[in-house]
Amino acid sequence: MTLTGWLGPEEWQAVALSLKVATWATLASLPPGILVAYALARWRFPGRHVLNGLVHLPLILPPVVTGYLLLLTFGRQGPVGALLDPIGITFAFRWTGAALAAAIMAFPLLVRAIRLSIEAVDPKLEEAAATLGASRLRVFVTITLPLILPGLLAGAILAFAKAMGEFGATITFVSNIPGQTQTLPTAIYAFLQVPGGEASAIRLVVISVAIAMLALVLSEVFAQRLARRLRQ
Amino acid sequence: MTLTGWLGPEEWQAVALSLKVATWATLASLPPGILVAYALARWRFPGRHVLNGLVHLPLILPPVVTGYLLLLTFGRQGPVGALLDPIGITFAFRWTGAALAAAIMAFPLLVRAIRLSIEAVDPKLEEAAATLGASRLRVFVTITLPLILPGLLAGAILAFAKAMGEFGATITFVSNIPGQTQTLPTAIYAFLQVPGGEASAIRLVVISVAIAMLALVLSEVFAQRLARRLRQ
Amino acid sequence: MTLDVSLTQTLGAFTLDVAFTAPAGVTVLFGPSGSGKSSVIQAVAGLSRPDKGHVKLDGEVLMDSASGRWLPPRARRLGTIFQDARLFPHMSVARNLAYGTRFAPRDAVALPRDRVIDMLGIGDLLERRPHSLSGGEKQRVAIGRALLAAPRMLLADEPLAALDEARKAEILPYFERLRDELDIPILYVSHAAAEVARLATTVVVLEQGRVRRVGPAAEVLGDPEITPMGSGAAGAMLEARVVTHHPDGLSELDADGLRLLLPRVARDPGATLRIHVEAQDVMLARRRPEDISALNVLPVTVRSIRMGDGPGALVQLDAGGNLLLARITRRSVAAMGLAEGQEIFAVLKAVSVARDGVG
Amino acid sequence: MTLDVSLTQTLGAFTLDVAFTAPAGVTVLFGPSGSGKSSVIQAVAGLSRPDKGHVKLDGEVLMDSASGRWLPPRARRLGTIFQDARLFPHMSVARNLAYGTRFAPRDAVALPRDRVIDMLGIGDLLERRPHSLSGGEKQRVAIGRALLAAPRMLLADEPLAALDEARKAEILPYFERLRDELDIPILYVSHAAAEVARLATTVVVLEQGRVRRVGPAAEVLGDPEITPMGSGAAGAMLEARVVTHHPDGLSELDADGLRLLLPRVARDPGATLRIHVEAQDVMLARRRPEDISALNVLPVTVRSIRMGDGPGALVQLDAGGNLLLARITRRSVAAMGLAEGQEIFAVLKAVSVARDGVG
Amino acid sequence: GQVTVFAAASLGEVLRDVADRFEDETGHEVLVSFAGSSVLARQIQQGAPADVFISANRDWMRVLAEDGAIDPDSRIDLLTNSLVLIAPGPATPAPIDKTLDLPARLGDGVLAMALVDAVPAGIYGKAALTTLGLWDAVADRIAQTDNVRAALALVAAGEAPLGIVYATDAAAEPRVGVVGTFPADSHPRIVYPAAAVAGSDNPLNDEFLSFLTGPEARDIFTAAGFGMVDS
Ligand SMILES: Nc1ncnc2c1ncn2[C@@H]1O[C@H](COP(=O)(O)OP(=O)(O)OP(=O)(O)O)[C@@H](O)[C@H]1O
Ligand SMILES: Nc1ncnc2c1ncn2[C@@H]1O[C@H](COP(=O)(O)OP(=O)(O)OP(=O)(O)O)[C@@H](O)[C@H]1O
Ligand code: MOO
Ligand SMILES: [Mg+2]
Ligand SMILES: [Mg+2]
Repeated sequence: MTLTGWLGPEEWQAVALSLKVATWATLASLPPGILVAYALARWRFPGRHVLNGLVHLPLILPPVVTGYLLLLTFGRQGPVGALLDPIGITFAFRWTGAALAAAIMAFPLLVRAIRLSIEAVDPKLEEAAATLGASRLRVFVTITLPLILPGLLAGAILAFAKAMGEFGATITFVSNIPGQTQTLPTAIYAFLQVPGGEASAIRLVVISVAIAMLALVLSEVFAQRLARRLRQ
Repeated sequence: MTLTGWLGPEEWQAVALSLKVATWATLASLPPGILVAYALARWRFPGRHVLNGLVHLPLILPPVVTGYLLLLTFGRQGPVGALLDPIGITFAFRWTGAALAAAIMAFPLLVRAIRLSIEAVDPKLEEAAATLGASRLRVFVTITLPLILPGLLAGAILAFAKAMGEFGATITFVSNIPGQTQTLPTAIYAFLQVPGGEASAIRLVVISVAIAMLALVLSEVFAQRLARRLRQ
Repeated sequence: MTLDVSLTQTLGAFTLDVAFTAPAGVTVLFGPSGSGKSSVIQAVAGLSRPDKGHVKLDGEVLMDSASGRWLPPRARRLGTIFQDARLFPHMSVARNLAYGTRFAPRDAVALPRDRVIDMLGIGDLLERRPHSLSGGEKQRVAIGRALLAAPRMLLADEPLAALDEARKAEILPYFERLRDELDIPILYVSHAAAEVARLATTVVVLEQGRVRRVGPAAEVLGDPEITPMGSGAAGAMLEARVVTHHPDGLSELDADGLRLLLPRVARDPGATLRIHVEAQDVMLARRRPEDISALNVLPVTVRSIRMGDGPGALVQLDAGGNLLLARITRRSVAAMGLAEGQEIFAVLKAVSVARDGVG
Repeated sequence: MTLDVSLTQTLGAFTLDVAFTAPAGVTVLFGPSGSGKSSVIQAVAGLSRPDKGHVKLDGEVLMDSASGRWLPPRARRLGTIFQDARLFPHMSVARNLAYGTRFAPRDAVALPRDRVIDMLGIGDLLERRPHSLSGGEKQRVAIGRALLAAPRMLLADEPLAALDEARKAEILPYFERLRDELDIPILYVSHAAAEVARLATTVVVLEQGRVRRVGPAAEVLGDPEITPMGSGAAGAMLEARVVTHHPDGLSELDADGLRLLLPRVARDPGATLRIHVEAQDVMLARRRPEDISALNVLPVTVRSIRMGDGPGALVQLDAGGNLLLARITRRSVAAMGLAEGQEIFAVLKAVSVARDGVG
Repeated sequence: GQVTVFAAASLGEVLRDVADRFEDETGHEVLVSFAGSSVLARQIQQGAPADVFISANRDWMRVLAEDGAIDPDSRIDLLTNSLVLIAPGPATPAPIDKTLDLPARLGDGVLAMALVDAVPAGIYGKAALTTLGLWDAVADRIAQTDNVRAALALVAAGEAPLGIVYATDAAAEPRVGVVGTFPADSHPRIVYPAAAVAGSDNPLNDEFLSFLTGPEARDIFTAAGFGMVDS
């Protein structure tokens, strides 16, 4: 039984879309995630606790609320949405919006993981690099970043897994349009709404679990290998 | 304007219940969380990757699916529920079930945080304790545990915050019985379902955010203080 | 109490294959970096599992690959002192000290807490936290912690290596007091010659995972064959008795009839102690030199002369039954016409010995 | 090139308040633990901000609290070598070495990479990772890394402290070569007397955050007033020229007319080097001793005698214009009837000097 | 052409069947996004790219009409539904009136409903129970779910001995039986209105809306247990 045979075209579409959404959500949230994690780990500034709280908001709020807030902000009528729409950037009801929702929901997990790795990097190595003439940015790119790779990877995979599973904020923000915004979790939800849809739902659950597990295991193995290489 | 005046009695009940549920969810998941984190951090055993995957499942699955699985397992007709019911332990439609759902949803976050702290404890200190005659358990209780307290605290607060916000799995598993299982997120959800309910929903969102933020900030401050005390 | 060790263990590319017996007193594992000293300690402590062999303490089997017996570290009751003190950072010094006490068997004869604290001079530190202690203070607390667990034996893996000279000088006497005042055997790892010379009752010389030589300290260290390894160690150890203290700050000692003047030693008259005389601090003279600043001129007999590969030579001397070593140049050997059996004089500056050789 | 330092900085309960000028050559910051040596290095490197003061390199202001000028570490171009080598664990040795090169200004005159690698003997390590290097190898790579960044000056904070004696002996010559072969001034922290004696051109003695003494190395180390601090350091430094190597493994040297015999030194005839003679290795004799093993007997004049608090005394000697120090007992001073201006003999064993005093 | 339909989750399978039929007949493509009516309504307020909205109650449609978010001319009341009391397995029918002894039938169990103040099926159910004077006796025994399907699932799994769901839901779940149907006058009329979204100038809207009321759609809807408003 081939995978394509087992899954209907719409389900197949949902798998592909979920992968795309989760991948982009993860990749796109890495740069801001690293920046925020770095700020929280290394800088002492007045709004530190507030920033930390903000980052954690999506964890605390019911996802539906996060979804509504996203809709109110990034919808066409929303302040940011209205700003971006004319220049061709639209999130609401697009797969990009699904990626945005997933990214925001996964953000606290990503930031936590990266922050911990940054805190584990010996600032003395960064000082050493500075005495050799490297600018702050160069120090970060050539020293800090490579040293936090294992943690970064772990955080990214965690974010990816979370993004694969995100439902509440996604369906609220970008709805559930097959082929456009219907991800695996929303597809599973749709099946659960339909009498007798359990079998299909279970099929999709198995697939999404398999993907996320694979990512998890691979990341563990890879992170361990990286860490071993760095062990001084 | 007093808090009691601002909130209706039912809303007030939801706040109290949410606090109870989140507190118990956090406290009760600490022992298994520590055990699993320790196993993942320190032991090499065949099912390690599987265990790690299982722990992460609630993160990957849409919460509704987790809720259904809980219902099928811990419901009165479920295999575990049927076993526990005669001995007076019931989860279905009880606040205990809400706590169980919240605990399971928060479990991956808790385990991750604790695991990282355990990995940061120098095994040499544990070896030193062993040479002084302490059994494995004593070593854990007297050395490892105190040393991971900052991470434990951080993980517990993260879990608490997540538990405060958990909605999908909770409502699916234990539904929403005012006073019994109506937590803040369900109350928020309910307000969002009716036209014009936004104002009430926002009130509750503010409260739940305030509680979680307070916990976060306190934990950060406290963890930093602990860490400073331990710094060798 | 005797520790009987026989171990085979493969560690990566390295193979440890040693067997030795550590009698009462201090047995020093001596050898260059990477020779397997720490690996032996780990195996004896139960922190690693040898592939083959046994560890027996006074006949009790701590581990034996043949019978499959293996006591976990906590059941061995070997007080272990590590290079990095490994104090528990979340406990005060007092709680660190108390840690092992509660795990000691009821019938174990523990040292009185006050005596240990007193002996180590850590009475003022009890309320402090490890991170606020200096390196030397940390090690003293670590020693106390190990002692108060009522160990049957002490293992110490380069307890002084991480300390600077001043701290080393501060700790070394405590180990000497352990050796001299307590009845607990000590297995002590070091690659510092001065430590070995001052502490060792028995020396086990390791090289590349194998035992190169075992024997009483005086014999091993005075053996010209073995000393080039740790050249600084070459020298003699004299057991000496304090005769009296002179008002000008010098102490007079007697080593089997040899009269020595040294800067004041911190012992009462009548006490015995050991003096490490480094070979390179010993000058030889064919005639008794006069009008010189050196206070100790000892009549000696040349026992053997070992020419080195370089410009040096090691001369073994008999000083009234004591063994002395002198490192001089081959040119001097020739110029002085030294030969076995010749009666000459060894000249020893009081201050040379003073540095770190008295314990 | 001259480094001009003036700093005031409060660090917790500790106050640093120092001012000194480091001329070309090696300036050693010398002083007991906690005297503020590392704090000075940190401030000069730009890794901490002093409350007040300035740091100027050859007139260029690196920082000045008065004008508010502050160059960040990366712009100072001071190659810094730390006690813990701080190699980048994720890079090979080659990439570690190359790290600073790309940040050096285009017009900076960098040392040729091959020469540095050669000088430090790290050619075989290039593909290795830091974690697989021994402590000594790590430090050599760290030195190379600092040099290849084309620094205008080197700062070294106890670069040898974490190493054992063998490793120390392995690295020290590299610093001597830096001093002798390169034109880069070095600010070097140490509290090990032997290092100071071998390396220092200028010595800055710190005590409790203040400068106790600054001056040319020979002067500071030969000053009986200052030496009790780091008693091992007491001694003299002689600049000597290699005259010839004898076939029996001895080298003949000439220090301003003094003829010395030492175990073979690794320099060609004609080369100059410095010899550290520790005060406690110098014996005094009123008459020229004969038939003794010591090869170096030097006619000297007593310049001053400083009685210690204990049994010791420090005698400053003039040896043909060179300064020598001898530590003997007060009893000997009395017995020999030493007095200023007296002509006597200093006796020096060749092997005493051999240990670590030649560089 | 393509038409995007935002439809209440409770229309689930049946609307998909209707859409399939529409696609077969016209060759156009229909994309259906199922979610709670409230979620969809808010999304339409925020400019969701929907062409047609089918709500599970009139309130949200009215809100959208007041906002000018739908085309008022296109608005129709499409379907009706009825409310049933269900129990696990094959149920023994009983009359649903004032005499119904709900507490006895519940035993120590709970009555599964959708959120009684928020979700349409729950609101209708609460109204019906109140009218029949049964509400007070069970008010604290009600397990409320976020949607009607979850209430159905509770009964199907045997976790709740009774539940109140739409007749259409009960018909589709073989593991539950219908105890009885609530009298139509015990609650406000259950109506599913449909309308074209304002600003959607999709020419297919009219065609699709009229197809919904056409004979083929009618057959599918009624087969699933829905009533047609115009009948
Ligand atoms: N777990 C291990 N895996 C691989 N090699 C090991 C392991 N443990 C020790 N070795 C190797 O065994 C050898 C002996 O190590 P050991 O630490 O016992 O030496 P040592 O005599 O204590 O040296 P040092 O004086 O440097 O402490 C070294 O070459 C070391 O690299
Ligand atoms: N950031 C700081 N906060 C508080 N005290 C400090 C700080 N940095 C240094 N000190 C104190 O300043 C004093 C000087 O420290 P410093 O490290 O400069 O000494 P040092 O001469 O390098 O000593 P060592 O030889 O032990 O390295 C010490 O008493 C130290 O405790
Ligand atoms: O279809 Mo609904 O909006 O769950 O009643
Ligand atoms: Mg070792
Ligand atoms: Mg320092």
